[in-house]
Amino acid sequence: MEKATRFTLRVKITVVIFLVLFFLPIYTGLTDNGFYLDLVNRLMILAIAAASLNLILGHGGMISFGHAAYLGIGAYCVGIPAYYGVDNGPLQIFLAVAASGIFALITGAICLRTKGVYFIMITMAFTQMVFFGFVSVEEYGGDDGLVIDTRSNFGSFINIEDNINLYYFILISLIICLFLIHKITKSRFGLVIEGSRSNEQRMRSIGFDTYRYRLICYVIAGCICGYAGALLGNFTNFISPEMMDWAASGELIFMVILGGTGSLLGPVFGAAAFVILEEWLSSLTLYWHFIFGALLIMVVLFARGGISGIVTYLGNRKQ
Amino acid sequence: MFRKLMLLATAGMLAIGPAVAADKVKIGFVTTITTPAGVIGKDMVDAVNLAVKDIGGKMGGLEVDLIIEDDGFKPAIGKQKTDKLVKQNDVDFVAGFIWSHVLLASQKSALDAGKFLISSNAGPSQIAGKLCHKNFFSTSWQNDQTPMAMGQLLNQKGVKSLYIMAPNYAAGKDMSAGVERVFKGKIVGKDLTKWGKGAQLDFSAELAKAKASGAEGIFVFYPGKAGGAFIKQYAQAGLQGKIPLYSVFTVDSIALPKLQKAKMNGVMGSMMTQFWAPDLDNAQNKKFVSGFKKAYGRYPSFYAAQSYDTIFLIKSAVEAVNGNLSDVNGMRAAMKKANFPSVRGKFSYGNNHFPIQNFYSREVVSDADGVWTTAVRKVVLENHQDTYAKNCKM
Amino acid sequence: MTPILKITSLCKQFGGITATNNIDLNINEGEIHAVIGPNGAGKTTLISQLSGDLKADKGAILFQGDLITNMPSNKRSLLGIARTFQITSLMLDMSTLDNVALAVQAHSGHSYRFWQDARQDNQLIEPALYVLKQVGLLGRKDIITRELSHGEHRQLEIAMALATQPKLLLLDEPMAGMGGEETQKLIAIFKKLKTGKTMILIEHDMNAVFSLADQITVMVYGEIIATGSPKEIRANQKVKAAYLGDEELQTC
Amino acid sequence: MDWVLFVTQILNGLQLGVLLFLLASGLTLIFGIMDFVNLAHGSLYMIGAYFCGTFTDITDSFFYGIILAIPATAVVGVIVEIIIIRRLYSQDHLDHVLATFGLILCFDALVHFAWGPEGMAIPLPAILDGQIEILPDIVFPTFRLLIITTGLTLAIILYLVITRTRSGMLIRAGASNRTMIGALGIDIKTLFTLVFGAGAAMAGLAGMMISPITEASIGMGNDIIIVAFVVIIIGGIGSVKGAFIAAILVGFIDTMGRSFLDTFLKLLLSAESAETAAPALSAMLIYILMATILIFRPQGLFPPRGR
Repeated sequence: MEKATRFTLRVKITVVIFLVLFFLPIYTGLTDNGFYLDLVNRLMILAIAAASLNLILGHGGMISFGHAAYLGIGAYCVGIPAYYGVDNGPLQIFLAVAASGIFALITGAICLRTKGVYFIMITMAFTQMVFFGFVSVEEYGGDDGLVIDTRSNFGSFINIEDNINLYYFILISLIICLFLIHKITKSRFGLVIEGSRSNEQRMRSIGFDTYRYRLICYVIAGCICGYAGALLGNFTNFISPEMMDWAASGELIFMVILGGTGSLLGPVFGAAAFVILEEWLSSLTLYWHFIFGALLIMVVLFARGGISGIVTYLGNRKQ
Repeated sequence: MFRKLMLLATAGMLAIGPAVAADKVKIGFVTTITTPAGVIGKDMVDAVNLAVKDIGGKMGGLEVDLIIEDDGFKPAIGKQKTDKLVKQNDVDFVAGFIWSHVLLASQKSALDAGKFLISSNAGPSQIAGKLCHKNFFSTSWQNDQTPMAMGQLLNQKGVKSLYIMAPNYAAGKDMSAGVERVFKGKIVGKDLTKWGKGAQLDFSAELAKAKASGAEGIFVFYPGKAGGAFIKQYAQAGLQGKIPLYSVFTVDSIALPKLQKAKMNGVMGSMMTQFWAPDLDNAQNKKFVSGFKKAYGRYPSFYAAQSYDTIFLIKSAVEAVNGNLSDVNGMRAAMKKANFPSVRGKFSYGNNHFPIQNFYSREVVSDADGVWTTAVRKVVLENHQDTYAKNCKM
Repeated sequence: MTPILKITSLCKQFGGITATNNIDLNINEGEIHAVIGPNGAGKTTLISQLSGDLKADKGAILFQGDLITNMPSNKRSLLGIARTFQITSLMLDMSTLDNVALAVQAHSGHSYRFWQDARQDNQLIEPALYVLKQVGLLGRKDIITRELSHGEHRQLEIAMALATQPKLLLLDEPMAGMGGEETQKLIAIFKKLKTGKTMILIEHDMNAVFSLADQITVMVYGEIIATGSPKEIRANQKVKAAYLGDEELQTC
Repeated sequence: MDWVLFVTQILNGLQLGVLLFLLASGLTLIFGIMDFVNLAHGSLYMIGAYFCGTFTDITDSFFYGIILAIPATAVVGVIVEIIIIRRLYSQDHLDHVLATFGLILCFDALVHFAWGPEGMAIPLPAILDGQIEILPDIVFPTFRLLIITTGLTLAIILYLVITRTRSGMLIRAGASNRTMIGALGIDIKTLFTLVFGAGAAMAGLAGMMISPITEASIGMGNDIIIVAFVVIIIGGIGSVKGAFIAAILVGFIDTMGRSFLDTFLKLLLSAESAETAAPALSAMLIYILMATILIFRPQGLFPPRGR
């Protein structure tokens, strides 16, 4: 019974969220407030990135402190071809996903040999390397970043130069990514990942080569985040190494925790809370970082399940 | 599906009709308020507020609505804030911008939306050249100009060899390119140091190299707080008196009070070049400097001077069209004339909307009250136009 | 008969301490081979070396004629060696059924299957339920493992080992901390399993050892001091001196 | 190669190294004993610098400034430990990372509120403000020399405390085996608080030593803390000896990269690309070093025994 009520509350919330997201452009169109559309665009892209991080962090227990690298790699895979006048959308997306996957494969193969804090720090180290790597390539703007003049071109399929089209493109991407992640976590593969988080030694002793499964999971997460990066590049029309700063990776972790680890919609809640808080608090006071930081500590101390946990709690209480 | 939704949305917008007639001039001002670089932003915001006060809060009969946004020293945030100003606040002018990379990231958002973009400091070569735009104006300079003046000054002084240090970002590279273009002697060494978030502030290794190079002069560009840090280490390393310091945008009224407090006498008499100085002799500048000192109890920096000019430039545009803000062409034409009292005196705009102006040599001196400031020495470049203007198809 | 497991001069040192020293042992197919000895004799180290959780410093392990000395534990599991842990080692935040189903899954081909819902997969669920029934945990299948009792944890340990359909079962004190009734239940289970499986059993409960074991090996300070049938071991003077004089045996 | 330059750069590397050691030693102990990831350690470095600046202003003496600022920073450390950190020990690393990330934001905002955004210059007394000719032709800033001697002295004191005293023994025991100190019947809570306070004081001292050179500023700790983490990871978590060796190593590599990498790269690349690639590559060097070391030694150079 308990499970059923929780399920319906969750489904209700999910349906409401996506209905709102679906009709938002009409509202912003009517009120002539394109800024909110931008805000939600950013939110949805970050939600995809956070969801991919949740796959390894929440489900797999791999605390990557360098996930922002894939956002950057994905974005540069849009920016660099665009710089040479290549705006072929499918090609750019393919590049973004492939480059992220290869990067994840190489670094993951090394990182996953370490455990605990060593893992946290080595993932961070690799991202710092990419960060400084892009800083040093002056051709693509170095520290200053690169302006993307033209967004990805998907031919007659959809023209994302238009902000509303871009919005729906991102929304559908979000839905597809969440669905994919949902499927993966429920599959045999997903169970192996979950089991490896819970007790890796036992998983090996019953016959799983956990290292390889975790590595593949790490690569999948990287690919999805690389895709989010490609969207981000298109959305901001601008990329800079700053996107891969260690604080950016920290923010992604924050979104996952704030939303609630290991739950499907958690990262969406987390990204939404993050973007909205940032926007709202910074308009409130110059010292908004203080409130933000205090909130972060509160979440860790008092709300371990994150927003998703609160929803579950409410669902249970109602019954 | 999307098309339909879009149509719906546009229909909605049309139903409401064109935006209600403006009774305010909305000016968005993007600068850095948080992070250590916030000290520059503070100077700019103070100057803009002073300017708005000095014009009685009105231009062309319209009230001035000033919206300040913090870019957090990050290009991405700067762009986001520009988007917000354009889309949410629907400003008429987007101004400010300390940093070249923030301006580069943000310019498309403002210009594509048909807004005027006025840089109160940053002058990256791209925007002076191939990215120039009819709705972009600068109240400062193109990055290369000031160091070019410095190159000229070095030639005049007969300096034979030079060591260059600058941060590794757009403006830093422009600055070093500028001085290299004009300087006739030998560049014996050059260091571009880490900038942005986590900028390098300890220059021990670089200063040791400069010392070992045996250069006759050291040229630096370290804006904001890095400037103070550099000068201190320059003195601590014992270079003062051995390798004279030539700087641009480094020793300013933000760094000087701190240097004075730290008793860094070595900076006295060091040379720099600039388009403006607090003691520049014209009515508008006297009014500005004395007003600023009265209101805030300190000398204004050049950042402040440019920001002050920004408001007067906008005022000249709004007044030319009698407050009819929909007359974009009229306002543009008015701004092109540079017909406003500038703290730098009379100047004109080039085809790329960067000022064609004089550059002076300046020296660090102590004023009548014993406060350290800078004084104009002589004109180094007269009515100088930047070299990128020819790349601008406008 | 060729032994299913052949151990020759196996050694393991931790720092200066010798945990296993030149172990030579043959285990025949279908037998229950008990390893007894006082605490710290190196029994768990021996099991861990056999399962691959610890690397041997020296020596060789042959399983069904294959050299497995340097094989990682997951590969040994696929060959048919399963172990239980003395200190319960389970996926504590997953359900009982998930734990067993994972063990089944590990031995039904690769797991690079990303689409089908594994919890609805009868190829995994049915064998898992069968094993749970065998050890008597069927009624607790949906409980999160963390919330099971200690005895149930022990049962689940065995269920997971069984679910991998092992040829050789390494049991590290499976009865530790269990009540008399539960112990009897387990003894019954092992007796039933005896057909077709070889087992190495570490156990302090001497009643269980002597009622189950076909062969007994006694270890003291990392070395084997005697191997033989229960009868021989009872009669062995060395064992008596070193171990059976111990009060532990008399009280149990 | 110009040997005067080379020796000077070695000294510069040493100076950066001991500074990193002051930060890293506290970090590695907190990490080793309490298993606590403290990203906010850099904030104490910043607080130390600001306290020192303020006290120097009040007393008009840099020495008094330091003497007052060290205990003040330790007190801030202890208060933070008691109010927040203590509740986090039982939680996992992820929570530590997040909560201390939050602490960083709080500290930065508080400093912004209390001291304004412009940073703080700390004047040095005249005797420290000059240069000393250490060897013929090698002239080195006096104050940087003071940093080196202070750092090395502290390293020796720390070594003696850890190897020769009872509390040092407890710290060592704790770093290699956490459950053991509990078994010894020591009041763990107090020990943790004291170690945290001592770590804070050392981080604060590092901030005080650097700020007369670079000025105290908001966020000054946020980038050096990442480098300090690299140091303790390279050295092996919990090992003070490892932290020392790694700090000096990182100091040297960073300084040498900044000094000679562009010359070296010019042999391979065009002058222009060497100029822009060198600063980024030298910034990357320490991360490359860390990754390489972790590939071969996943627990760092000197993992404390028994973990």
